[in-house]
Amino acid sequence: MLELFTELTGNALLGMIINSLIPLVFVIPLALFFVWLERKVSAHMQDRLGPMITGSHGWLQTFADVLKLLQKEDIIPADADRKLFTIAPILVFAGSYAAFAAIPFSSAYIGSEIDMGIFYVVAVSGLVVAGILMAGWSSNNKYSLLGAMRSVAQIISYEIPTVLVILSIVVLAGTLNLLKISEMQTAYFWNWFIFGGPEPGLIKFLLIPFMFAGFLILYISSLAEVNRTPFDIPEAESELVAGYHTEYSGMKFAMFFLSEYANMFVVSAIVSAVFFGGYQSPFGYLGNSLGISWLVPIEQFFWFTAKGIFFVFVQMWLRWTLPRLRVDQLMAVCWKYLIPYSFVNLIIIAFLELYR
Amino acid sequence: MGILDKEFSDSNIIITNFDNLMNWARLSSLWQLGFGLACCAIEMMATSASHYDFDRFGVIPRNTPRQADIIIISGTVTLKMALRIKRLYEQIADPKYIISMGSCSNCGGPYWEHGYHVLKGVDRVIPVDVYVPGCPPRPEALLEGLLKLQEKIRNESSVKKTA
Amino acid sequence: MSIKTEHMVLNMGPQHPSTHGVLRLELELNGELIVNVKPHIGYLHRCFEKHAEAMTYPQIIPYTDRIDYLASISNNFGYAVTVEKLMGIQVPERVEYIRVIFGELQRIASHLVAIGTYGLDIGAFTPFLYCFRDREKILSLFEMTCGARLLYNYIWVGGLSHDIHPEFVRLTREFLNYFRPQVEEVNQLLSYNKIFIERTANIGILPAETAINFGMTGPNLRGSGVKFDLRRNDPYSIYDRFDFDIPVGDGRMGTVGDCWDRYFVRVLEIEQSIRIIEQALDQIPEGDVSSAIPKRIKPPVGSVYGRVENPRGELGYFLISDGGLNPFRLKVRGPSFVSLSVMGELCKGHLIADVIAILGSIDIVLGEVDR
Amino acid sequence: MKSSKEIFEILKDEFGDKILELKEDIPVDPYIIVTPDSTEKIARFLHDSSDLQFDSLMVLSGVDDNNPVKTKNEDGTESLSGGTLSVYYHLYSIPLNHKIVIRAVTEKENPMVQSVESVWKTADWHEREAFDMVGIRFENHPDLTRILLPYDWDESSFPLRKDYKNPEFYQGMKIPY
Repeated sequence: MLELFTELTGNALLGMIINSLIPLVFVIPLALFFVWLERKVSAHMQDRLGPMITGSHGWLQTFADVLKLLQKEDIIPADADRKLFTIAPILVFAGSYAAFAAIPFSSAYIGSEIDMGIFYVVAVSGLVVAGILMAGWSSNNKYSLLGAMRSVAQIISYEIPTVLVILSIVVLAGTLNLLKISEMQTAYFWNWFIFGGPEPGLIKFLLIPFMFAGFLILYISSLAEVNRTPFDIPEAESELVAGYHTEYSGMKFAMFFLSEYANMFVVSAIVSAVFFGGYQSPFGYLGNSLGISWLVPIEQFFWFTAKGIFFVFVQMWLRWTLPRLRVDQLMAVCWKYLIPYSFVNLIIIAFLELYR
Repeated sequence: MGILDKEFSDSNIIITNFDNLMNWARLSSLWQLGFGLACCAIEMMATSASHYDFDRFGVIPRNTPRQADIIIISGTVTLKMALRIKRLYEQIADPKYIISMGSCSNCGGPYWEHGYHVLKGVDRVIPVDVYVPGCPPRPEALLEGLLKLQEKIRNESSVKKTA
Repeated sequence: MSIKTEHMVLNMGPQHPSTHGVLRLELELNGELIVNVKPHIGYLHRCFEKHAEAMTYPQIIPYTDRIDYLASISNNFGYAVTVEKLMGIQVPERVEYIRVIFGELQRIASHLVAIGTYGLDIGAFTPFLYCFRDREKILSLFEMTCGARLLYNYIWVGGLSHDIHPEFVRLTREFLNYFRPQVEEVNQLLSYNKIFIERTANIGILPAETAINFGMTGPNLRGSGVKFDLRRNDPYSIYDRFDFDIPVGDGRMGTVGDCWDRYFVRVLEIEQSIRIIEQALDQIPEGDVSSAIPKRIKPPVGSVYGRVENPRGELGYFLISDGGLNPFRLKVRGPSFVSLSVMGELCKGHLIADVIAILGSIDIVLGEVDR
Repeated sequence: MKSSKEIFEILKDEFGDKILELKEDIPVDPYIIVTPDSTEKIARFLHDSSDLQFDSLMVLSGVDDNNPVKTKNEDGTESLSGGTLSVYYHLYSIPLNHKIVIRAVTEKENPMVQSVESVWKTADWHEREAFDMVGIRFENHPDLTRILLPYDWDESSFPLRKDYKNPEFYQGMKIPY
């Protein structure tokens, strides 16, 4: 894709800029859509209607929200650390935006096809932690600080089971490249890693239960990484008011807000890329059967977005159903259950792969 | 608003359209400070709950004053509470609006005569945009108050001072 | 070498999402562990007792509504019972039945708010809205009778302000039939939710002896396993005619007297209230509701302490009369006021999140704490 | 279950002249008047005695009795001073199902009553409220501060006293309508 843009503009730098802006064009409307979806989903689950007045069924609601947040006064508390306070939301947003660089939207477009794509995504999401800690510390507010501390402890802990589960896929796939991992699970849904991966045989069937376990662990820890219920204790509304972004107003808050929803999509994208074939269609492509080659990437993009939205929807579903855990219970879930289970899971999968 | 009042003597068509857009954004997304005082707070909760559903108008509760746009003073303001309310008001980022809900916060309500610890009207400490009468006002009345506030915002201009 | 550390003081409230109003809790924290909790109240002190001294007896009834605004009928009820006790008024049968029906409907409505906001405190948003949706249906029954949604001024000394609507009995039965399965839904969504149980069981354990010593009443006392209900142990009105159970906490999910027990007693009480209402609807006689209302309420010199079982516990009115048209002194014993004082005792050694769980489980209404 | 009369007899035997009288002639609840300097001992006895077992303090109320003494000044005008304040204790026994009302009367000039906080924890906040509203001081109370009114409220101003005058301003806010 980069080559195409370079060719079109005739300038490598311009091509690069355009190439890197594509996820932004994608991520901001997507985040806005998710905010709207969250409000509608929650409303319908709760016997309400949700936004109805602003646009038909409130579809303009989040545009109005962001436009309003733009107009709001930008308050920096007198005792806050001004520099850190300003950098923090940018860092958080940058972290979640940078993660999009290595996510394969379709076989035709990936921001940067690096060989250690999945490693990069996990690492760059770590930036978010730094941003949150900065926000909490610089606000000079006790609630913010508590929220930030909780958040850091939680995200760093849950990174371990996430990585362990991803490792088990890497063992099977033999690559860290997300595009290659997606490409492997091509054609039909039984080639997805959740169903044991593309290689047929007895081992494939033996893998299935461990793959399901791995998927559950990954999904649960991804919930924790994006601070969603039942692990939303860093911004636990009923305890810490608004957690680490208690002191943020206006556009700075909007950055936290949008990056939260962008992050939700990132983790959903990873879950779908490693277990559910990424951008691959479950039933083959209309473009292939009709012989229209340019239709395939568009279909792939559709499937990728659809899978992402589905997992985001499940996150919302959980949020509006479950209560939240306490901070020590949250740690217990991670260290006492998820990490040992994911270790065992990894070892078994590695053995199965060894004896394939 | 009045942020541009020095530069332009009168509004022209661009400013007007820009104003309309901005006013529309503000009035469609009035985030309320999740904060209840007394009896009226229960009616305020009922207004946000399933039956009346404040969210239809884009009103959602935010718990921190920094991210709120309107504060609904829902109940009796006591002297002990008055200065806290003033502080909350000051913490809200501009532009901010106040709805005074119920007789107590309008004027002291039934406690006007012998209430040695009741502030007779929240407008003695903070400016109020819309007063909603009633003790307590029905959720419909609060919705009406919100619509009145939206009307008020719709007529605001960034060029001329409205107040 | 030891590092010098000091405890952090965190002010929770008066504006905080889960203090249930304008309560300020001063938390002394060691990390996230609670060292000490000090509640500061009075942010809603509306001088009820001063007003009572300046008003005539019927004028006070609207003010009693506003003490505990989630259970206005129960407050009217308590006040009417107290004044009637001092004046020796016998109210008609029909009035008694209507009072009981309304009192129990109000109990359901109040417990629904308690259950819903408790779920909200723990982080479950949806049960709160389900509870409010069902509460709305009870409010419309009240509205049909006396025109008000929240503060009714319905039970008067010696009678009622209005008779019930001719359709009331049918609609109430309809509501009860609709409502019974909803309780089960709340149980599935919240009470038996694993995370909810983890958050509330074995938290804030209140032993029976401490509970009595702190003057806890109502569901909070029963949650500690004490089978004590004023409707049974010190019957007023006509509660001795009905057949109902007194649910007590049994430590099903943890220890007797923990937050889950206190919460679940409320759920069970809703079912008992439904039973009482059904019996009362069956037995309600015809008659007049205003015949016993005195023209001028002027009790004799004396003092009386009347108490009723409010949804939150024992609501008491201590009334001293000097024979005039105004009470000489009217002191209210609010159950929430007494229950809240146990916070400091319950919270020690728990985490911040548990403070919310404990505060929600004792179910306070700030209007009644501060009066 | 014991009647007020019996409880009065038991108390009279135990404490003698600390128990002043039993008031039974006015409706509805009879009460026992005791001296304010021994309420803690009496309370402890009522709570612990196996015959009485008053394990629950329902309510503790501070009351201004509004009985000031009229004195004629030298210039012929009358002025009111003195009078009494009372504390009412409504006790209930859950196991024995009986009630009693105890009243302790103290001088308005220097109102001092022994605290019963060590016997019933309920009394803690109720005594603070009585102090806040009527101005009765409780001996041995661990933290006798204002509870409902702000901590910086005028020290000698107690709203539920009958001679209470509303202040004009509090922290720059006008109080009267």
